[in-house]
Amino acid sequence: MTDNCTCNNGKNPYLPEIATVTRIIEETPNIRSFQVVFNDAEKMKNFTFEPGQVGQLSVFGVGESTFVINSPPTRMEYLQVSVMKAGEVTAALHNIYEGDQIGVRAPLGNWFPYNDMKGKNILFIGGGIGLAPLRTLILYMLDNRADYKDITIIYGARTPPDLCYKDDIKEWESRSDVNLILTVDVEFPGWEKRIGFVPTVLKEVAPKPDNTIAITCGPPIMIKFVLEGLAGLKFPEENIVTTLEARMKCGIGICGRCNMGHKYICKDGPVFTLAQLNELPEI
Amino acid sequence: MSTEKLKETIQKVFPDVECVICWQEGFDKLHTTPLFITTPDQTEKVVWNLLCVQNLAAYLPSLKKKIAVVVKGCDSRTIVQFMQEGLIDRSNVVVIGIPCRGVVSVKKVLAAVGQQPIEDVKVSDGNIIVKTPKGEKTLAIADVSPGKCKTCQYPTPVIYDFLVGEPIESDKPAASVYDDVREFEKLSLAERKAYFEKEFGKCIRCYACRNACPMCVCQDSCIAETRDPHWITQKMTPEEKMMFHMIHSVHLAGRCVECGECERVCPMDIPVAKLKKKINSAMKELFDYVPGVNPDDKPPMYTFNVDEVKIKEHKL
Amino acid sequence: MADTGFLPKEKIKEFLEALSKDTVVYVPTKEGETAAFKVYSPDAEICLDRPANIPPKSVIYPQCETLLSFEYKKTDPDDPKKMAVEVRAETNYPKAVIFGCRPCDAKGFAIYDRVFLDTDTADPYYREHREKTTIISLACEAPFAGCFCVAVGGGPADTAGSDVLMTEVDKGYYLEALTEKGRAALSVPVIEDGASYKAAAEKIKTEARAKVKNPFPADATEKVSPKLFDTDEFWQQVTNKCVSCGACTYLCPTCYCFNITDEQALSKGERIRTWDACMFRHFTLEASGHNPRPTKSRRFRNRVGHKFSYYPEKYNGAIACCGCGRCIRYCPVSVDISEVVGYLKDPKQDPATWVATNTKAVKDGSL
Amino acid sequence: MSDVAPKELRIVGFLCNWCSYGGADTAGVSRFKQPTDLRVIRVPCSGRVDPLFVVRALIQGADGVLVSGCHPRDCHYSDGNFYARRRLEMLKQLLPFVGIDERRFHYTWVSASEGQKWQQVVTNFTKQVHELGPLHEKKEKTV
Repeated sequence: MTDNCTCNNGKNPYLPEIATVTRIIEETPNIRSFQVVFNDAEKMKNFTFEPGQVGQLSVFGVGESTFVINSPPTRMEYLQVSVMKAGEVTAALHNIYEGDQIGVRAPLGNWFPYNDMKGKNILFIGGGIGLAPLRTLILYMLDNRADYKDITIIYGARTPPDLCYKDDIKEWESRSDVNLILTVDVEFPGWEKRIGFVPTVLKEVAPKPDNTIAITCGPPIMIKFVLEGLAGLKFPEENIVTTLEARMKCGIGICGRCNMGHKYICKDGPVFTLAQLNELPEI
Repeated sequence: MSTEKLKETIQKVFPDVECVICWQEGFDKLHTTPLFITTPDQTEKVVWNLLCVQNLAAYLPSLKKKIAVVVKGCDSRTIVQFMQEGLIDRSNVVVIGIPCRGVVSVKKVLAAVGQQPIEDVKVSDGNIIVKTPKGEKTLAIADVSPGKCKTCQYPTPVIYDFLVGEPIESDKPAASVYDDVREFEKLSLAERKAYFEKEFGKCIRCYACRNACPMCVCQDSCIAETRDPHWITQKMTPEEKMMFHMIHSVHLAGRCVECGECERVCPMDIPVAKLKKKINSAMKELFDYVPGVNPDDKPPMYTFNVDEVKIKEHKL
Repeated sequence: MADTGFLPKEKIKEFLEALSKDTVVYVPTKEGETAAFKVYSPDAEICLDRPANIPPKSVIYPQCETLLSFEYKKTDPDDPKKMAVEVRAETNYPKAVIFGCRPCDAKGFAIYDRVFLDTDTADPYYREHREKTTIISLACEAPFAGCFCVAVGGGPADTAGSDVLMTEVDKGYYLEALTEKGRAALSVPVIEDGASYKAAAEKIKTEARAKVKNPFPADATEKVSPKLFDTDEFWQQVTNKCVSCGACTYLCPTCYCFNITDEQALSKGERIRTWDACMFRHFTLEASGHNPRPTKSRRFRNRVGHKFSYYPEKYNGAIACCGCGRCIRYCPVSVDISEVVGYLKDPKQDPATWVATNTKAVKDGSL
Repeated sequence: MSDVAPKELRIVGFLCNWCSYGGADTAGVSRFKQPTDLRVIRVPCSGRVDPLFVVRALIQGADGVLVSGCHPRDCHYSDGNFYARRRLEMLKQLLPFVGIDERRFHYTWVSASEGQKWQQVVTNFTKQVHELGPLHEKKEKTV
């Protein structure tokens, strides 16, 4: 790659790093995970990021789209992102093969305040592909298990085949130090666990707010009801953390799509506490 | 003019409608701006004069309530075209028509006064008297009227529920409507090409022409912006600008009601309506069709004749 | 290098010719009734008697800019599917001069600077253009339709963003260099000594300022009223007539939202950045079909909010509007942003009375 | 006339699947000699041909565009070509208005059995476009 930028100390925030897709995992019928490695071994070795940060993936000729890095910074053999087929870029990503080259601009944005969460109970609430940003933090915490107290994960999807990260789920289920609660929206042959929407299950499980941080991500409608549910359970606003998504182009807080008031989801976010969100106008 | 009569009519249509779309004075004396009033006591702001240039019927397809709209003759054709294409529910629209002997082109007035800010505007005796910091200027209305008024065939709205004033007849010869098209066609191919390259070269792709066009109803799905299908890139090349204007014109074939909004709103002063007028003249010649006149007509591109009398096979 | 100078009217072309030797000079050029910034040529009709229809922002922030070019190359002759992609970015632009823009146009660049440069992810394309461009603005003698620069912290002779400020005095222009780049421009031999014109220029500038009206109420608050700002009815009412086009944003010297798209032909292509407009329905539309700003009232709220609330909050009270009035002058339906902001800055205004005393909003059905 | 074969131009042909594509096939199978400038795009019906396909091709670099469908009354979908006829005639009148020679665009009807006619259409249209020469000058770098 050549960058003839004479200015800005040679740093060009729009210029992606070329990476190779080393493995593609079919998570659900419309979600695939991509493990990527920078072509420049030196850059891969020196690359650092924090759990919750996002990156822009390029399929050159089609465009860029934003995804959270869902592998944890404690496991750096590759970076993993998960992509749900929805628009032009995601469809193009679903058409690539292992060994193909893509562009990556990362890390962008802020991250989960995992240091402030030390010594606390952690409650993860995820829906569908919304487990992706939580996964990076879950794996990070499991890799530093002693720093955190009880870890509860409430995760739901439409049907059992729509649950992402089935291998991780199997592992979490087998661990005694993780309380995993799975649910699907509707009855499904062979499914013997809970049935019901995530916010409903949250009410049934009724976790205690004491010394607990709740972290949620999922479709907008789920987030809305989960936030209401957490308020009902008396979780203080500053202990509710969510990670947002919007249409993004530049990823560096300029292009004007993802701002909520003066805060840009791509640069000042994507991680916000409910207390912070309540201070901001809607997007 | 009949502002008072218009106000009376507007008061009459309440409470049958939720809203009346009319005009009020804009940010200066030369500009009017659309006004949406929702109760009969809000009519004091309403104005009707020859500065009421916007085609208010353009708002109808996006409003799903019972609406009254004030239209000039030319604007009324929009409503008829909407009916032909099933874009509005006629029973949801109350049409307040105003016979009109022509409006003025704000752009032409501003050009005549060197783009100076306007302090006052008066109308008398076929003249418009414009006051700017550089002094007063008297302009003959005929000299600053938009192209569409010069050949207006429908000074009285073609459709209305209320008519403010008495119907009037056109005083312009019907045969001369497309004179400007024929005049332009006297230029050589190369001259025409150069003309449009220069004019479309000014385009900044703000899509004001498209968004102000009453017949551009695709909105979210306009192929000038979609990536799938990927008709056109976002590049600012002369080819892409030309392509956009061809898209706009071809999609209006047999549908353009010649309200002139596209041209009026262009911030770069591009004669956007020219292509549409050419297509309309072809529609008239080929299919004897005039858009927006008879609600029972079918737009020519929506139908066909097995034997097309006017289309001759082209020989090589 | 001189700090001031004088350019006689008859020597404008000579001056521009001299500058053109090693720079690309953009001048407001008349084409019919439209004035836009074009590369200077001796037969150009230079328009200095009014602001151009479109500000010179595209000189420094082009409407379409190549961010990078890419090329797919086969890496394995036996396996045509194996491809490597090569990416290149170049920012080697020629030096440029913007001549004859207005102080509001130049102030636009000062507003951009904070966004593009005053950040840890500074924009190299913008920087390169900005550093290589000298801006010679012309002070306004009188306001034009819709002008309200004095209400947003500017003025007809504001110096923000300019390298040279010209003031029209009898038979020519008094020039003041404001930066090193400006002083360099004044070192062209055509420029005469300007000292004797200083007093006349100052007088014209003071008089011009008094002529610009402030459309906001006399007791306008510094910030916009959050209560009215959060009233949906208010925004719906003021945007009833908006047609959702991009004229206001594309003509705005301070609007900078953009789109990035890839355009490919066969194995090669470019990633381009083009102006975009927050007033377009497409702007925030997500692939899922969800649109967080679904109505024109919400989009307009963002536009006004960005300029008069969000940007000031981020940058120490600076307003992201230069009051050039173009969005008012060229709006197809005469939406008047100064009127809207006037309501928002009126301390007497409260949402309940506003909603009660104004015509009701007709909610747009075009979600 | 020079005896060196003139340089090929870019001519795009939109051929309906049921008649004209078959006609072109018949011409090929019968080994009728044809110029090779034409690049064929098969479409289900001439009614599928948006006039803007033609415009896009001409703007993007084609020197000529040929549209061919079933004869009127013979459309596989019964009325596709009737609509096509109206649209393409409209375009035929619009193109010269913006300075594109109408002879660069031709629409016609060729049935699957008319191999001979296809040969004539292609030969004559190609000749006509060659007489006009290339539509696009060498591409300049655009901003």
